Amino acid sequence: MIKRLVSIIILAVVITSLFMVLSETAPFGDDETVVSHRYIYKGVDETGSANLVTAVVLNYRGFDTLGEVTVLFVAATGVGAALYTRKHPVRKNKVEASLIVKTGSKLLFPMMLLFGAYIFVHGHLTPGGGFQGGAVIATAFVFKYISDTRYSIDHVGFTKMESASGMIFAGLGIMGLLLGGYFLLNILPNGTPGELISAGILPIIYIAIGIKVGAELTGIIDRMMGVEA
Amino acid sequence: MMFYFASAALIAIGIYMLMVKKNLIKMILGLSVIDSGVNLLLISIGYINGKTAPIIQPGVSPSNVVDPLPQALVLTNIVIGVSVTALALSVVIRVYKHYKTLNSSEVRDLKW
Amino acid sequence: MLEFLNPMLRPEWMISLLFIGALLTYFAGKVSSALRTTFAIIFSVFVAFLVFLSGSRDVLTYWRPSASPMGFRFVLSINALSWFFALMISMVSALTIVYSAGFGKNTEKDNAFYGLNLLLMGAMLGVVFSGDMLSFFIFWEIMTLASYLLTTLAGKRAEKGALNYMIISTAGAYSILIGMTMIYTRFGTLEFSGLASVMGGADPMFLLITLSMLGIGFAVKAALAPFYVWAPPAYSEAPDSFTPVFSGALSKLGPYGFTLFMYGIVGLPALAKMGTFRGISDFGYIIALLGSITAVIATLYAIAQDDIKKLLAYSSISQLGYVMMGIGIGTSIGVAGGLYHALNHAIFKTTLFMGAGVLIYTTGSRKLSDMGGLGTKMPITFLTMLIAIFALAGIPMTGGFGSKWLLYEAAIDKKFVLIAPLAFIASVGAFLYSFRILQSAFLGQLPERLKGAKDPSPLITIPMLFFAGLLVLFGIAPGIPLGIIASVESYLGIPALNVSTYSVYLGANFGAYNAFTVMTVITLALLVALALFFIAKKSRKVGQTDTYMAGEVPEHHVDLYLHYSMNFYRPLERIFAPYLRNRLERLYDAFGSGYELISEGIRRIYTGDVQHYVYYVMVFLAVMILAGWWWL
Amino acid sequence: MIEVAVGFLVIAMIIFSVYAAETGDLMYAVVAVMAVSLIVSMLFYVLQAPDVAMAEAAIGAGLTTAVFVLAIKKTERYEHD
Repeated sequence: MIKRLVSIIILAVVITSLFMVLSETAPFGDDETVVSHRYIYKGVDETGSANLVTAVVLNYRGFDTLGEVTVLFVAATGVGAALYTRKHPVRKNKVEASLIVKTGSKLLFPMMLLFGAYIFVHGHLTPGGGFQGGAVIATAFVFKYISDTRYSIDHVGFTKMESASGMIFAGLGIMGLLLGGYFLLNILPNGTPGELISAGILPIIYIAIGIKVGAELTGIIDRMMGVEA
Repeated sequence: MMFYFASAALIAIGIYMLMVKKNLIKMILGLSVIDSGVNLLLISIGYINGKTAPIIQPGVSPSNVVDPLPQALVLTNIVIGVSVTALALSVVIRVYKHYKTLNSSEVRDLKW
Repeated sequence: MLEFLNPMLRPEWMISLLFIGALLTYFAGKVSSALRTTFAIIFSVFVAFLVFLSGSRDVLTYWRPSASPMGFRFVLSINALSWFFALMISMVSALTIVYSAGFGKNTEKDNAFYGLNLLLMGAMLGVVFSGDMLSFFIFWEIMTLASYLLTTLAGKRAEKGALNYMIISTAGAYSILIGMTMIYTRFGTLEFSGLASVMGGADPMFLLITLSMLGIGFAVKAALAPFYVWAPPAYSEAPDSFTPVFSGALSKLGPYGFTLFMYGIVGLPALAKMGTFRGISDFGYIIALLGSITAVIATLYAIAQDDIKKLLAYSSISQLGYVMMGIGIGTSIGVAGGLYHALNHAIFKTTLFMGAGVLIYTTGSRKLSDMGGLGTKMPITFLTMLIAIFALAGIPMTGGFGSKWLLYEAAIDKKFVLIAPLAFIASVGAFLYSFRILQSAFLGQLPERLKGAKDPSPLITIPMLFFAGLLVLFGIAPGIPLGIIASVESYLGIPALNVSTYSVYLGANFGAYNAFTVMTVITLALLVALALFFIAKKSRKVGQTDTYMAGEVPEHHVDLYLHYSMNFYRPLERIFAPYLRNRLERLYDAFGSGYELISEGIRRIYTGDVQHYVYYVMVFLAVMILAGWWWL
Repeated sequence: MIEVAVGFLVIAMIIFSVYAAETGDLMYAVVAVMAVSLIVSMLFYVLQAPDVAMAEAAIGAGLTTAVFVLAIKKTERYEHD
């Protein structure tokens, strides 16, 4: 009990000071920074992407995103390594899902996939993108796993898709290096901002990221589902 | 102000979970809560009063959108967060298989 | 006649020959052990011959690796100083390899033994030949590692000693590295020739710090007073056929380092800037004082030993103390005495350790009280060890007399009332413990089980006879080694000793030491004594086994209690035993346990409990925040 | 008007997180954290960050919860002291 009290007091000190410092140095609702100024005013012209977040993530900070995807890949590999079993993992669900869930999943699963695809294809126009779309796809597979006790993803196919999409991302970067002199150069024309076919290579990258994130998150879920406790 | 307060409270509760709880899953939950708090903090720093989402459409001028930079950061952070959480949990599962406990102070090999 | 060898008289040739030889020897051992031994002997003797031929000609080699990051270049050179030491090292190493070939089996892993011996020889030659600090340090480390591995080859019981040696050596090497880095940051060069011209102008404080840093590293190898604790276990537990090199050659690199840096690089005028005491620099005085203290302490320990190798190990420490004393005094006589004693020590201690190896091989024990009466059974071993012991005790007719004479003269010349008496005391002690070896191993009664003992094979006796002959030669003609030393001194910028073949002129106060006259007088005295002995002979010859056992043959269990070499110097030990109780090892032990205690305390903070770490982080943050509010 | 809604959301969020911290049943705690995530996602939307809101809803509230639930299934549900 005394431990809790002490920790609460310490936390109160730390958090209160954090709060006070924040309200003094960065008041809520204040103006944007200089870097963001450039992104906001030049972003659409320079990248062709209507969604400025996408412009930052894929164009200005595209290299970071490649690193982020790598981190995701390493984490998925780590999960696989930590949960490795000698036997091939087998799913063992004692309780079957109810008929409603089963039927609903059959109806909803393709729609969820479609929605995920929609999100990452339109990443440069509307809110959303490869990460969100990939997460939605992974959620669809979670749903499928819950409803169907015998369902298991095609591991080989998923691995191939994941590798292929990762290679597309890296390959586009190298192509920029070859054609224009620096990594991840936007080698395609920007087009008209606001149209589906616009913003150069950004939609292609986002599709690749969407597939990769979806495959990896699904792989993580599959790993955690499959191991016997 | 409300948002700063909310994020500070989330961070505090997350750290409290780390400091007081001995259950490993509870501690990872605490990390997850800290994650949410930090994300909220970053986004609320980037917010500008009376401006809209950073998506340039007909009718939305660049002078009228909020800061996109923290949003890109947080987007990265969320994805990294889930992968790290999954990795941590799989390690916890491994630890549980070996020690049959989730109590961090009973897992002796954490001590060198 | 040997002109075709001239292109090979270069340091890089000698060192790489040995390194290649080490590999070849090791792999030849996989095929046949005879091939391996032949290879080892050929390579080592050939290189020793090359070193001998190269003379003190000045050879300088630059080798700049293409990818050298900071513009270092590796310099190897032969000059008077390095040739003198190289000669000593190669002689001892090569002949010890020949000697160890005489035993069928030296260690459990003989392939590694011979390979590492060649590697060690190459590294030692590399240290003395290197002309810049970087290659000096690299060879120094190879040398330390090779000798450590050789020591561990003796098996389980050598592990502790070897580990001690390694730890203290590593500390010394770090100290050298620090000194090296300081010099490099100040002057931007590591080449000795470049440093020699700039080091003299540096401020005394800087010189003092760098020299002390380097000196600690060298003092470890030279087993100087506070750092000698590794030496007795390492020397005594190392394989019997390696100890001659260890004590005879490897330990000489400490004095070499001191000589090189004190006189070769910094130079006498710059040393004198640090302050002088009766005409010699304070730094040198401290070294000399430490050397003489080491000599006395180690002698006292040596007197109390029953284990022959341990006795010789302590004796090595004390003799190296003499060497350091001479080098520290730094006058013409002092340095000559120190270097000459280093040479003599290399020769007689190698011989003694070789003889000890033979004795251990013959009797199967390292205890002096298990031996006895071997003089008649092993005349060659007896003779060579007798001469070596004469040299060790500083008895005329051997080289040891000349070097000790020079050292005493050097100390008396400067009126050092502390150093000179210490040196005398140590000398008396040296006589006592060397007499113990003689008496216990070769004289007295022959135990029953050693009836079949005989001299070992010529491979073993020839190196010993060679060394004994050298000692006698130096005793008659000290001008031969002292002539080389005089050229070393003039190379170092110290006034050279005035020598001719048979005599040494020591200055107006002391006159000359004419070895030939001394020799003649001693021989005459001996003849007179012998004549007196035969004329006035009243003694009766008795058998070796019937002195005080009433004619009974001593049994083994009787040996255990009644052997005459038990408690050989008991009355003497009783006098100084109380002072030896506070051994230096205890200081190190206390330091070790204190360190352990502190580490244990720190370890308590790292509980391994994640919660505690989070606590630490948060408490630290809170303290920083509160402190910030308070101060700002 | 929006301030009031945000206030309610924040209060609910804090209550959920405190509940997640204090409850002994890990499943309940996970669900409470999911609720926190969801509310944070709504707050993102209020803060004009629809991209992040979407990611937080899909990943923070959806996948993280699934991963937690699976981990709890493989270990134990109740927290012992």
